[in-house]
Amino acid sequence: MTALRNFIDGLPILSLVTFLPLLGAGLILAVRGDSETVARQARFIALWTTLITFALSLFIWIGFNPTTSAFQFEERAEWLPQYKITYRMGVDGISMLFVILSTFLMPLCVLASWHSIEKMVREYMVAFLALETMMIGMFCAMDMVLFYVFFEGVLIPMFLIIGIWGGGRRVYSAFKFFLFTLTGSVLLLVAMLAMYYTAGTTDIPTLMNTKFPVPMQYWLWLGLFASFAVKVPMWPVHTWLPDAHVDAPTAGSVILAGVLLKMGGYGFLRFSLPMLPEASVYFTPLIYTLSVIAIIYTSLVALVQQDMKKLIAYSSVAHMGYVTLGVFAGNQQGVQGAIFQMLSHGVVSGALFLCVGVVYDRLHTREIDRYGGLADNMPKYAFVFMVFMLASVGLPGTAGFVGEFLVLAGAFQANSWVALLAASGVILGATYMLYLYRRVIFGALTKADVKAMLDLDRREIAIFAPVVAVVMWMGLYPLPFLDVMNVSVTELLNKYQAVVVSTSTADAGTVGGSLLAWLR
Amino acid sequence: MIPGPLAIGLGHYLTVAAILFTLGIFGIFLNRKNLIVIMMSIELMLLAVNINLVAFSAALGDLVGQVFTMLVLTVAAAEAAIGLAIVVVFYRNRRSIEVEDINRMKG
Amino acid sequence: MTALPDFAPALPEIVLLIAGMVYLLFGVLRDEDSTQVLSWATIAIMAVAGVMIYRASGATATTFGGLFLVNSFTTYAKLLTLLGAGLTLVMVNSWAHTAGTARFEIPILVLFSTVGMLLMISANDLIALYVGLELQSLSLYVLAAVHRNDLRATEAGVKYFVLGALASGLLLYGASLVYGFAGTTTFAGLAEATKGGADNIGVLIGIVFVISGLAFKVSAVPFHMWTPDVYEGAPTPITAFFSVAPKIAGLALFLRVLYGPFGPMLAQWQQVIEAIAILSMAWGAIAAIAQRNVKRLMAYSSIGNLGYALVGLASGTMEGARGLLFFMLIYILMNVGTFACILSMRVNGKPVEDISALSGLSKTRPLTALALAALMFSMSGIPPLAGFWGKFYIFMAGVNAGLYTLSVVGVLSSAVAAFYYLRIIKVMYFDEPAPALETPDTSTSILIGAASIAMLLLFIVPSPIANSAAVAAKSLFPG
Amino acid sequence: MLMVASVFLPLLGATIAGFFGRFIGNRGAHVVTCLGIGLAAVCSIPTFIDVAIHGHSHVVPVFSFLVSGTFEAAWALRYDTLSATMVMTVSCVSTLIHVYSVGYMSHDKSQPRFMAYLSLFSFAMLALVTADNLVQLFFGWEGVGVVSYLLIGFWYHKPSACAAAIKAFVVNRVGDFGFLLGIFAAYYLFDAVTFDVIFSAAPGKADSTVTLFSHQWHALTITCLLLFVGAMGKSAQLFLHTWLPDAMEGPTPVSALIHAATMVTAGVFLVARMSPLFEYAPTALAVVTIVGATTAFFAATVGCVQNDIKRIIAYSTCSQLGYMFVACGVSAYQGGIFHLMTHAWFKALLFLSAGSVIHAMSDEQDIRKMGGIWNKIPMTFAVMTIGTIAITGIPPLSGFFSKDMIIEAAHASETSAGHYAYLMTILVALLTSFYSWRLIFITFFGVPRADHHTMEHIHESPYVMLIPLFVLSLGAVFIGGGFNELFVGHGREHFWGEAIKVLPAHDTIERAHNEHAPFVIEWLPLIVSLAGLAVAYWMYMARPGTAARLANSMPWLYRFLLNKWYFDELYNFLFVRPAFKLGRLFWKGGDGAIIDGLGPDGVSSVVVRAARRLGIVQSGYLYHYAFAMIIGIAGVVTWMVIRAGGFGHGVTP
Amino acid sequence: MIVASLAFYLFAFMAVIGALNVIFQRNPVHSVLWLIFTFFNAAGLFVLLGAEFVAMILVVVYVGAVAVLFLFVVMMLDINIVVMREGFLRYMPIGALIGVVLLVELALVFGGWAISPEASGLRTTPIVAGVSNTQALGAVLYTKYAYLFQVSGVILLVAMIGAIVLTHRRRAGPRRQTIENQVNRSAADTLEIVKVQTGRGVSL
Repeated sequence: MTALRNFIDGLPILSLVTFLPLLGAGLILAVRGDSETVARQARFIALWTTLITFALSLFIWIGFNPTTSAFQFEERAEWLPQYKITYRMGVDGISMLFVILSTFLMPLCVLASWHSIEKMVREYMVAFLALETMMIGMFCAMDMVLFYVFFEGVLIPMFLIIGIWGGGRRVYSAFKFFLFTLTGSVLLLVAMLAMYYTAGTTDIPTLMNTKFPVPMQYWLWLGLFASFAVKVPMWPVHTWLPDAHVDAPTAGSVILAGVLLKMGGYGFLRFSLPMLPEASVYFTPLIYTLSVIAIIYTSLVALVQQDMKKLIAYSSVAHMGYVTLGVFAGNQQGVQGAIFQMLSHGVVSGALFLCVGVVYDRLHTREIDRYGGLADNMPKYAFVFMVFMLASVGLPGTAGFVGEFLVLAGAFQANSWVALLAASGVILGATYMLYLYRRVIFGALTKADVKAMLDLDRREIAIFAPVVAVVMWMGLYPLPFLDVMNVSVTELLNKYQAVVVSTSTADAGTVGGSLLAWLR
Repeated sequence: MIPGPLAIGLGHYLTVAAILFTLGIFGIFLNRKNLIVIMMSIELMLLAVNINLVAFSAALGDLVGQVFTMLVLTVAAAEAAIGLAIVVVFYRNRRSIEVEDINRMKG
Repeated sequence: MTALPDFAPALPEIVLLIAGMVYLLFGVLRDEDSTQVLSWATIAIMAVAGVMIYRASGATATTFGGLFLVNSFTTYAKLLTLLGAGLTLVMVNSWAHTAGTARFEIPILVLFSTVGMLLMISANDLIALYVGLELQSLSLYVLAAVHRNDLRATEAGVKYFVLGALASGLLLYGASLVYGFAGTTTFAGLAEATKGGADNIGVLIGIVFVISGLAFKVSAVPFHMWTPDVYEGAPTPITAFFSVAPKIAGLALFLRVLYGPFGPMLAQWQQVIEAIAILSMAWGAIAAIAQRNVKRLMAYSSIGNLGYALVGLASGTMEGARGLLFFMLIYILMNVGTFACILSMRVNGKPVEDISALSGLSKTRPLTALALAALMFSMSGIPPLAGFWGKFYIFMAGVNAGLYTLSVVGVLSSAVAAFYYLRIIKVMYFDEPAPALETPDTSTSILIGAASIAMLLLFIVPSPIANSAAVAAKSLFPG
Repeated sequence: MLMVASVFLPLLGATIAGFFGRFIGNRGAHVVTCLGIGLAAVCSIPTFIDVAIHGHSHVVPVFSFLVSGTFEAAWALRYDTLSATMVMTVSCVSTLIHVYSVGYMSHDKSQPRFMAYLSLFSFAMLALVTADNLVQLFFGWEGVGVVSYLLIGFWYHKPSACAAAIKAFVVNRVGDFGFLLGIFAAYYLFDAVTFDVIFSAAPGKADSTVTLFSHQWHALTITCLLLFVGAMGKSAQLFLHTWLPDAMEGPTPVSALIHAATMVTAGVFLVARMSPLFEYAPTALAVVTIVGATTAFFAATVGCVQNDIKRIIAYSTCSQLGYMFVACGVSAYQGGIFHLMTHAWFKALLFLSAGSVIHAMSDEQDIRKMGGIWNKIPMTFAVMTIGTIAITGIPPLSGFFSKDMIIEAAHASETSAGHYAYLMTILVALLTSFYSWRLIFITFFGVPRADHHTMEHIHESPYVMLIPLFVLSLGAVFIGGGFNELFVGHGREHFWGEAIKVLPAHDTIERAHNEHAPFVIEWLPLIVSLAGLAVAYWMYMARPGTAARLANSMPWLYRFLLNKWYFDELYNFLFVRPAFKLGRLFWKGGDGAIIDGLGPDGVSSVVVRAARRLGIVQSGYLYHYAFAMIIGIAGVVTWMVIRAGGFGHGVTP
Repeated sequence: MIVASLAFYLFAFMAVIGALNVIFQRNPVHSVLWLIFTFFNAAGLFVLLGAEFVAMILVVVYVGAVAVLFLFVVMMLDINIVVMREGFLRYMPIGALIGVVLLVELALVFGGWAISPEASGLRTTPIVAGVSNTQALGAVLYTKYAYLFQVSGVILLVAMIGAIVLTHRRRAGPRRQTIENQVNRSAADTLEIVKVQTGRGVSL
């Protein structure tokens, strides 16, 4: 183990994992031949690249030392010395698992696009690999500017993926996605610049130890919030998500739900909480309110959806409501639950989109009413879908439970009303998911075209098998995941709690005074 | 300072210049007739500037103002030449130099 | 009586001027078919001048009785101007090749106007400023109308000329007030006179008029109205030239004037610049959305971009100047690349300007589409492309100077502006193919490719440029 | 080892049958699952003897599960008398039902799936009862919930089955919602979710208060109440009972196993398990009592007028669960568990024999279309009658002992809730007897009302179904008498050990044993039970048609009861339809019109309009352009002038 | 003094009258003439200010060259005399308002006119008493300000190029004398000798 650890330490493994996909993209661009050859080569190169990246990223996990909250596998290079902006990479317990999540989902996405993408395959794969680089880089970045670069850079490939290979109102959705998130993140940029000028650096660990003046914190916090809330997405800036999901190709939806949404929650954890603790305390009631609304409101909306993807998209909003709730609950269970919820939601909702993709590939519609009775002719599919549906519902024993449970446990300690209202999402979540499942899988198999649908083939089983395994693993034995983040979260919260205590004793007039303070 | 030429007071000169300048501006944006008058308005503006410069030159007892004036005159002549050339080519294309006809491009 | 002045600092300009006259003779003798030769020759001489300027960099010197100044800042700004002018001349050449109507005077006029810009940048006196400006402007008026048989071109010429003359009138009037109330026209003297700050309303009003005149040159709102019409009317390479070189010169002059002689009155003019910047950013972002003509679109785009540059100016700090200078380099490259793409928009031998002509370009000409997409993303300031650094530097300066409102308006309008840049990408990538565009000639292709690759490279390695911008900015603040 | 085996063997069986059903075939699936659960049952008996009789209670750790800060929950099997009893009951009944299912489902085309579900369910239930902490309990809790969902919806072609399945899951989730909050409250209070820690800390918290939901509560009361909401959901108590009758859409063995013998009793188990907490929360106990008594009454009234054979039994289950809660509410937890166990046997028996009847009647469930078949299926008739005797509490069958104990305990309880409960339980005993016998009379006697074709096909069930019935009837007959002394007799304290805690002041069983009530009071349950039998006989055997006349004389009451007190309609009106309506409103109105309308779409249309407006400003006219410039400069100059405060300031004249 | 004042008011008044007429005359030819009138009066003001040389230049360059150029173009383009359009009146009030505001503000500035105290020290080319205006200008223009002088020369060059580029047309119609051609002309190129037979004529 030590030898391995030393070996890994010797490698710039984070950069390797980050930029390997880009290398793959380069290879794909170098392929020559007729379009058929190029497409085939592109698929295989992309698959191998993502698989190797995943394998490499596992070394990060293996070599990761969970007993320290410090950043590990650090790399540093000069970038803009006169601005003290460096290329600095590193992972801690909070970010490491997101890297794994990203690398885990990518091969599945490539596989899921194997046949369903027919035009411009080369470009598609390149876009996906570029996307992977951006995502991994974002989670590894230890410099705020570097973070922002990756954070924003994601928009380009995603915009193209939705716009070129999407369906329906793809143009509208691509624009909505792009402009919504861009508007948020430019405000983040301003806040970051202001932080830079106050702290004199863009180094994240240094910024975490910087005390920003409290009145300034409020503005900075709002700037960060504008961006992260859109990314999460929180109510009421969530409306881009259903559209983007519906019109994106399957793999696009998977990544969107699986990783991109996590950027917001990660941002809150990485920036808002540790860097702006007073403001975070001050705005906690706002977050609570929005999260609770997100959970209840979007669950109800999900209930009446006719489009499978849209339903799952709305459910994502509700699930991410738990994440924001957990993050701002500001205690160990809440934050760990939030991280876990992000991971599990990444896997589960990604898998649900894959499930939709399976039937979409066969029948080319996502309208729920066009299906029914799939349990008869697609039992394997029904089983797989069932697992993910239950995980999404938060059934104990599946990945979905642990996060939701911990978040609610954390939230309950922070504010029982919030926990009460949020827990009602447990009921609503079950309702809309079961309702969906019933309409698609159950019922009588009457429609001729639905009857003709074939069960999962080997490629699809290869996609789903690992996801099912992971979902069960995370549900039954979540400890490895919780262990990884434990120390980092504790460290984060130690500082934060000190502020919480001092603020609550000082009885500062919080936003809660006007919003939710009475709900204690 | 040289008191002689400024017996009237600098303010008077400047005011005259300001009036001419304003009239020049007026001529540009109130004119609906033809381009040539607009160009003449520009000449009026430059004249106002020149009055300003010379008056200041006298008031300050500094020759720079007058040097400046001469350069302005030179440049103004060049400008007039080019302006008129442009007007002529426009006229050749459009057979008109009415200001209201110059709106092929907008939006 | 007096010794000859030191010509060395102005040698590049002198070389350019002499070359211009020689070329003129050559052109007159060889007539129409000399356009291409002259274009290349002009590019060559500009390159020579650039090398001369670069080799003399670092030195600070004044000559011609203090009317002419050279320092790191002028070096940087001049190199940028020459770069912009040179690159657009490549387009002129390619255009002349295909259009067949080009005249040999065009490169020469470009050359003279470039010299005017260089003189503006080096001007160290209001009068020198004025003559440099006029040398530049007069050439530009002619260039705008150079397609003299084309109604749109001549209309562009008329509009540009009349409004330009009005703007020089305003500038002159302001210069006269400044002269009268401060007692001098030299920058050094003015700096001395304004040191006290705000107590001279006459100077202040003068400054306002001067700012208006300069704002016209860089097409800042509300002095921008000529821009879309002139961009649309003028021949494409000329528009490209308009969109880069004069902007740099104008901004450089802005920096020189406002940070130098009027530097002490920062508190007074800052708000004016802020207002102009906000209006420019917002107007540029919003008005462009309704455009269908790609050249008009680029006009509004440049209005918006100049608004960002003015944020750097408004900050009144060294960071601001640094950001502005860095931003402008990126801006030149983006604009040159984009205009090269526009120049290559030809169907059946005729140039097309409607955005819809780009439909499905990703399928018909994938490389061009890729390059243009990169440029557009860069324009919207999305990393990992250099346009991001441009905006980053600008807004960093803005935030540093406490101009939060300005920065927020700026970033929000950049989000709005992203819409129309994205629309071009959308047309290229999401729409069904329109009739294929003709293959651009080699030099245009190289321009397109180089510009887009530069966007990526400059993103990865921004340091050298940032360093030289920093050095240049530093020399604006002596002591 | 035996303990672990008895929990995990069913899981193994389920996994094999579920994933490899196609390879091992129906027969293989039967064998594997029956073997799994059978072995578990076999293992459970020595365990019971070891743990309960010999008092060797302990905890078997499996592996750690959740650790987050002070929140720790491990996978561990807790073996004390309570869980050993439950494990034994569950695995034995489950085994019988497995065997029965082999016969009952023999015509179904997805038998491996069914058997896998059954075994999976058994595993979940066993995991529930052996839980060592609240989280694990919740795991089992939800596990049985989801398998119940799967089994109710087993015939997924039937829309009604699907609807019932969803309803069951969702209503259970409402209970879980409370349960979850209860877990959080417990954690909030005790900083732990492990039973040992909680129980040992409970007395110390007896007087503490806690502020939750903007209200100051007695800490243990609120915790217990929240937990009880969960119990209400799972055990189909009033307000959360609506799913249980609908759950009869599932195959009959499912109803027997899940909706009679095991899962629905989980709520009772929970309250008993949490007795160390409930004991310190008298208010909560009162609530439990009242809810239990009311449910018992409600379900019994409804049961009297139903016509679906399984629904009648379902309402009867609901009603009996009410009894168990009454027992727990009056601190006679042992009585509750005792009734739970006897009930498991005789209710499973009733359901399975009902299944046998349905089987015989070609899947007919309406008792109005039966009648006169007792001699055609005598075995079934016999065992069903045994079950009925047991449930109506006629000695010496099991029901008598356990039910009587509960009624006595309620009587002995000196709280007003206890009095209410006593009243109710007596009344319900009458009703129970009435509707149970009504069922027997209508189903088996009188003139045959089924069509000719059905009548011809009536046949006795195969032995694979009958043998479990016999075994169950043995249980129904003997279990009550056999375990009476052990469970609620004088040695009960030793027997239960730490598993159930009763404060001396609350010990109603003790009081019931000691008090010498008048003869009438002591035998009242039996009297009303016999009265019920008599009334039923009179109405359906002696004077057929009386029932119809009665119904006609009080139509509103009849309809009220027939429609189950209109709960479903009320919920539809209050929750279901508003939820869909709100959803649509939020979607089209909130997201579509307001958020998108004012947000992205609104902004973009404003921007586009602004762009057009600016396009108009850009008129192409020179003088407009010049005018703009002049306005600009005039504005700036004016601004400067105003800012400088006019001209007097700063200008030296 | 009185004379000077009177002269100032006369010139100033006339200049303004002239300017007004430049703008408001319908006939552009009249406008040009009024412009010339204004220039003359401005030259008068210059003389009052002691800038004789500039005054002369104004008359010579402007009246002599620029104004005549204007006149020339106006005549050449043969522009109709048009009626004033209603737009003029429509925009008059707001335009006048802006103009007046600007004017008043400028005038106010001059009312409180003051040269900054440092001004006299900052002068670069003070007027030396006893040297004539022309001489003084000449002394600095070609030395100190030679740079500006040169640049303005370039500007004029550009103006020339520009005017030619824009307006110069090589027509097919006019016949030019090309001496080369005349000199190189040979009889063989142009002359064909045809023998004419009597009575039959020539076919051309």
